[in-house]
Amino acid sequence: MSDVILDIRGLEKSFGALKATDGVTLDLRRGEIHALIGPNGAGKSTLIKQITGEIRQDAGTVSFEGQAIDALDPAARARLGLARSFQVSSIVPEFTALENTMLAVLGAGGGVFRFLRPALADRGLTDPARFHLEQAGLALRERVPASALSHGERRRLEIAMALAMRPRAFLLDEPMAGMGAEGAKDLTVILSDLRGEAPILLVEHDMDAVFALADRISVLVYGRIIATGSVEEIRANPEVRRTYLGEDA
Amino acid sequence: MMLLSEQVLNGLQYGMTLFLMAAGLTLVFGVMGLINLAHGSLYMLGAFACAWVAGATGSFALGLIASLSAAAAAGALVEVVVIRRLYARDHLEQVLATFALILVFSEGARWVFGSFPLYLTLPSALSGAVMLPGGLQYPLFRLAIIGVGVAVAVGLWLLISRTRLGIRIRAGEADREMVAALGVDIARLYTAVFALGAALAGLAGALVGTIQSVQVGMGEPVLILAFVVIVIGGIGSIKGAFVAALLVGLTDALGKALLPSLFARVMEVSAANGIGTALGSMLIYILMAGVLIWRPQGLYGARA
Amino acid sequence: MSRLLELEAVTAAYGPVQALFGVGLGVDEAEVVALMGRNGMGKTTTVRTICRMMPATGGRIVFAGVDLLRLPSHRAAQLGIGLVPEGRRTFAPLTVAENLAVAARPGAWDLGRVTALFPRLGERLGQTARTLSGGEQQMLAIARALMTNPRLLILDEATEGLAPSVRHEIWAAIRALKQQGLSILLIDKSLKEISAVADRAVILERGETVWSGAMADVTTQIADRHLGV
Amino acid sequence: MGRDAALNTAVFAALVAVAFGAHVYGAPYVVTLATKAAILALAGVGLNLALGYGGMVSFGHAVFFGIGGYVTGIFASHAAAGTPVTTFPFTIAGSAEMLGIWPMAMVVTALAAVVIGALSLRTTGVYFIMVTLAFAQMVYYFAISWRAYGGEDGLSFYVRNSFPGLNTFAPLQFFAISAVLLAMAMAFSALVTRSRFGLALQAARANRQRVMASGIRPFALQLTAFVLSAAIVGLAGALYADLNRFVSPAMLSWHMSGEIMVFVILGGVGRLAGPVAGAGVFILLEQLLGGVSEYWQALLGLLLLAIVLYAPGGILGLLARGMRRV
Amino acid sequence: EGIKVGMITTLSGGGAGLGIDVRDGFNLALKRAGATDVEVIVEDDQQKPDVAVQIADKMIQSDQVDVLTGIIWSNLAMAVVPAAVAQGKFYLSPNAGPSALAGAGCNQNYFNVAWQNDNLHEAAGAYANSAGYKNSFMLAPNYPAGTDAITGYKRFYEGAAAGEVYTQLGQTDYAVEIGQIRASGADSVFFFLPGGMGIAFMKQYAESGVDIPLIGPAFSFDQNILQAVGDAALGVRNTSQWNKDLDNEANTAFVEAFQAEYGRLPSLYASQGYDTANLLLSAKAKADVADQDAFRAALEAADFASTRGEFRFGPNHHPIQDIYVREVVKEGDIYTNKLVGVALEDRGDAYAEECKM
Ligand SMILES: Nc1ncnc2c1ncn2[C@@H]1O[C@H](COP(=O)(O)OP(=O)(O)OP(=O)(O)O)[C@@H](O)[C@H]1O
Ligand SMILES: Nc1ncnc2c1ncn2[C@@H]1O[C@H](COP(=O)(O)OP(=O)(O)OP(=O)(O)O)[C@@H](O)[C@H]1O
Ligand SMILES: [Mg+2]
Ligand SMILES: [Mg+2]
Repeated sequence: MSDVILDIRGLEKSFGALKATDGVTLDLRRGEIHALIGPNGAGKSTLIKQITGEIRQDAGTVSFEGQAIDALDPAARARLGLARSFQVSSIVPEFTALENTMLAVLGAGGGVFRFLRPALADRGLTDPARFHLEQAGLALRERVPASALSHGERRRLEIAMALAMRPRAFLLDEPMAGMGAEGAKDLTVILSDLRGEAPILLVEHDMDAVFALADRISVLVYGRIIATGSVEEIRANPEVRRTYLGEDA
Repeated sequence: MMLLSEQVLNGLQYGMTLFLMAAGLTLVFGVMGLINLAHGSLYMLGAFACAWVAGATGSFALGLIASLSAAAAAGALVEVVVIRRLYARDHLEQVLATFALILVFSEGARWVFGSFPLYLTLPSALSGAVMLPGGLQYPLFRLAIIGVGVAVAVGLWLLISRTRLGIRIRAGEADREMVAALGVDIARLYTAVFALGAALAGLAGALVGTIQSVQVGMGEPVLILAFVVIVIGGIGSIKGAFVAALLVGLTDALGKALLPSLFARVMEVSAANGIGTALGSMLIYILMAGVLIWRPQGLYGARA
Repeated sequence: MSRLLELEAVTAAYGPVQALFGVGLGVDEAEVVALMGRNGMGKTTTVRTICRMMPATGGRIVFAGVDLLRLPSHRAAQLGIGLVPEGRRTFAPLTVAENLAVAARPGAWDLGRVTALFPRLGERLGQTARTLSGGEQQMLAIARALMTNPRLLILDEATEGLAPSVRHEIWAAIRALKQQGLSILLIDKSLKEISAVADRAVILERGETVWSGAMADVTTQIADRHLGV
Repeated sequence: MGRDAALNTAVFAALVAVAFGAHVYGAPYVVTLATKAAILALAGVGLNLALGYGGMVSFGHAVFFGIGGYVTGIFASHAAAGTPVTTFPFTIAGSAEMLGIWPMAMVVTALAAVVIGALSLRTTGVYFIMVTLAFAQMVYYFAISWRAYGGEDGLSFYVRNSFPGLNTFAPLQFFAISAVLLAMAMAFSALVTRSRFGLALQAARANRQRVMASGIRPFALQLTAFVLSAAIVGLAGALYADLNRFVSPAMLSWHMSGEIMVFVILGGVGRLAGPVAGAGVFILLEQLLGGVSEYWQALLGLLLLAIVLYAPGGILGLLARGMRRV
Repeated sequence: EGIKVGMITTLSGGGAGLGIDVRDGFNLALKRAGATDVEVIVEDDQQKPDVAVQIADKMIQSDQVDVLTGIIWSNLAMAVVPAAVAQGKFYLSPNAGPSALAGAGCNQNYFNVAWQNDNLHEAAGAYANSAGYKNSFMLAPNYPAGTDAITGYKRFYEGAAAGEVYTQLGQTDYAVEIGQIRASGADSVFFFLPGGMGIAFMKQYAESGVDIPLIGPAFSFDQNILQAVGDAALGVRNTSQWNKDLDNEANTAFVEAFQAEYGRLPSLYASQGYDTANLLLSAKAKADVADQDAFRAALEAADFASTRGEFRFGPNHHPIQDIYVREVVKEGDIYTNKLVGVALEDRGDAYAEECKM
């Protein structure tokens, strides 16, 4: 079995005249955190959406564990084991934190069409959900409706839900955003441990986190990957420093 | 051939009437995002006000002014007393509230004006038929309605897409709280918009009521048709409502005119009449379902 | 220096759930104040009460000598409070240009100046906000607040989701705005950047002001205790 | 949770108490009214499944109510006339047995719902409201011109269908049948909404994107809920036809859809006993106000307005808040 | 001993005018007769069949009325009447007369005091012949009463059909149909469009420049509707079993008393309500309602002074009466009808033979 879990080849997507992704080729390997960085509007989120199937690419293919998944809809891809987090928290506002997380467990575990047994009494859902809430630092907030969570708490919930899907690959779109300094620190530890469980494609603007976590970094600029390499290589890349990091030195 | 061209004209004309009836609703529903079932009641109110004032003074122009002002005033009142408290709530509670308003308006109108239809007839300057180029006779007043419809369409489109007021209204629909936090008095803005929508409903009531009948309950069929038009066009799009109104008008007119004879080719006349007419009544709903299944966001609606 | 904004013992609640238990803070003319605290401690709630997006249940809020406590939201904005809200809240169906036009009030900031600050927005004036990238939306939110030409600019995590280079630009812009005499109330997670620009800091914990003082006095010990870093 | 259950039980018990009280005090008409309330509440419980929990605001549920009614009417009238309902593709005889007619009504309604639901669910929000209305209007106009079963005049069948061991003509016994079915539907809907399916369904209402990202297809959830909802409404339609011994296109009209929706909203959207409270209160007001003035509907409107303005979340929302305060 | 009457009629919404007139006419007759021992319970059916059924249940079960009456609309009558008469109540129809209740579905306890639904249309057909029309265009809504109307018209009309068009129920714009009429080469237009539909049609017709003569049944020309149509209706011939200038004693007294009591001219519907009450009173004078057979016989005798002059029942308990032609005229400020002739004499109906009772 090859080490490449997710293989993206020549993805293209245009919005009118704008090429949001322009021939992106990229892979994600077992056990790694592959960070994807790039300026705002470079096409990172668009790339994630093409991997999850929310947006259909104009050209190129995505394969997951050796199988082309271009024909599958988002739900089918999620069931194969592709979990994503959203750049803007996407939660069910009237559900409690626990119910939100249960939803993720339910989606991953299947058995949606069961009509009679109360879900809240279903240990198969609640136990894993509680576990992942705890992991994301929300154990004390499980009964709070998601609409009453603060921004940072919602970001944590987003993480809990991604974890609860127990996927075979993570696609995380700016998980650090809004977490606060403390949250970012905690999350760095969580993600670092997680890569053993499933590889992570990490889109992030928090360079401290990226440099601390990434095994490999790819830089996406206006739809094209301009560089891929180790933390040191990317840090030293003058073009990255100029266009992205904005450092003169 | 003559018949067909007359029917096409009828269809376009009917479409314009529909647009006029839907115009106020586009503003309130499409742009403000409020499901106002009482739109038909405001339409009725405009017709009653016009009939009453025109009857008392003998002047159709005064009647029109009365319909505009009565409907606008009623709209503003309704917005301040009822609607305003519901923006923050579930859309469905707006449905219930405006349903209650229908009852109040309808029976209130019956209480004030009685149970019998009112007299409202064309001003003499606009009555009778004119000869169109090509030898077609056409009622003058219907041409006037077309004119008003076009004017309202253009005016509304400019208001919504070109003025700052329009931008603010749309922004308010997207995020009320945020618009207010940027310094826009959204409450007053919405009262004004609602009153404007109501005034347009009242104007339509007066104009269309003139060639139809002015009576309690006249607003109900209008309500559904107006919603059909807006939804086919795509919510929030004036252009969409305009195109959809013409499309619905044409479909309805040509369906009614042609279907029975089409069926008569394959079956006996009276059966063909029955089926043709039944299908004719369904036609605009078939059109709507078809359009929405093909384009779930309507012809010109933004994809959500 | 005169006080522009003053909060005293402000309390506020979301329905039955109290969120603020006594917040006090002050912002002077041409001063930058940082509002800090862990997730869920009441920073955003404080900002929302200042902007009158939610009612305060007690205390005092005075802006430019006017008691804000009973004023509607749009009055507060008209008095000169400009908000970049948490989560951007750009008007999704409107174009970039329209987003900017909604709020525009006469003053030094106009379309030309904000697009000079964020050239990317200038390129996308006709695009609807819904389709902007996250960072672009953030720029738009800041530009929109500037278009109101506020006396006090409130930034609630305004650099979230921005690429490092843009973030540098925004911090530079904040410094420039400060130079021009604008008062700023600032929430952000980057202690390093805040330290460089803020004059004073106020720290919240469970809806209460637990510390306030000069930025320079925020020691590692204080940061560790109240912010977890 | 416990409180909600108590409230729901209390509302249902109140309806039953009214019916039995009226029977004891010799007011059979009030029993009939309570039966009407129970049947319309049953329709409301059905609609609530789609509207309240599934977020599918259907403005066309009268079509299911009417189909349920027409199935009953057609079977009953053929049974009375001794003719078969159809001879193609195989012969189906008429029937006057409620136990036979109900499943038939529910199945036919469910089939209609599969078609209407599958097409309508391509749209969302207000578009969904209007597409469902469109389908209902098509069926309505069809029924109006369907001469074989009376067209606009409707179809009378003079006698009620029979239920083994009961005299369905006795108002109280017919009420009992309706109330038991209502209770069953409420229990079913309580279970479903709390189940795994209910969890996913409610999530799909609020956030489709999230549900898809979790690996669940909202379409399948929503279509299932829509069909279940329609089947319950179809059953209610069958009962209503029996109550009146009459069906007509009025049962299919948008007024009917609106009325069922009003009951649900008035009682409290997404609340189990909401439709019961809504239908009960609405019918009560209608009866009380009818005698007050010729313009009673205006009073009804004003009262409804007062309820909307001062009772967010409907009658049950108000009661629930009241209980919390005590 | 008294008698208890349940009146189910439409008192709210768009169709309220008809119900109000029936009720007022009915009450006027009782008042003039000083019949204090007739108790009338009036309920509003909101023009909804299910509501009508439930009111009927209430009146039968709780109020224990002896006689039901009042329904305006055929579809409501179809919903209520069969079950009511099956439970042994008398039903006197002051307006609706669906064919099903005149033919195979007739019942010994059901009496129609107005007309069988086809009657006025038949008269219109007969009138068309006598006016020498050879090519009629026919227009009616697409529902049973509409098809009955055209069937009724054609039963007597002998000329050719220039067109036969069914419109949507509740339609308010008739430009398309008027276009078809214009193109049809017809010499006359028969239309049955009750209520607001008729108002809209006539107004639009008058503006269209088409001037083919119109004929219709009285429903679009009643006192209350004419005021809303205005000049557009002037000169149109229509058929009715009653008019306010019918020269008989009962009618003169009725018209005068109605105006004095309610301050408006009576309509067709008011006269029907008035006749219904008088029929009831005549039977009550002869027999006790508890003795069903005697009471029924008394009703069958129809021994009362009808506002229509001659009035008797046929074997299916539907009227046999003259039907007149009227013309719309303006008297001072008021639009009204003037009698111009008789269209059909002693007309019964086409369904009586199917009635076995
Ligand atoms: N539906 C759309 N229509 C038009 N343009 C779009 C659409 N969706 C995205 N874009 C544009 O495509 C570009 C890429 O957007 P994307 O969201 O992928 O950026 P990103 O790399 O995630 O940026 P950020 O770091 O700011 O989140 C942006 O310029 C955006 O405006
Ligand atoms: N809409 C709401 N309804 C009820 N409670 C809320 C709501 N919004 C926030 N809260 C609660 O109020 C408290 C303060 O929240 P606030 O958003 O002010 O925190 P914050 O300091 O801005 O946090 P963050 O850093 O995560 O943005 C939190 O406990 C939160 O759960
Ligand atoms: Mg992004
Ligand atoms: Mg916050």
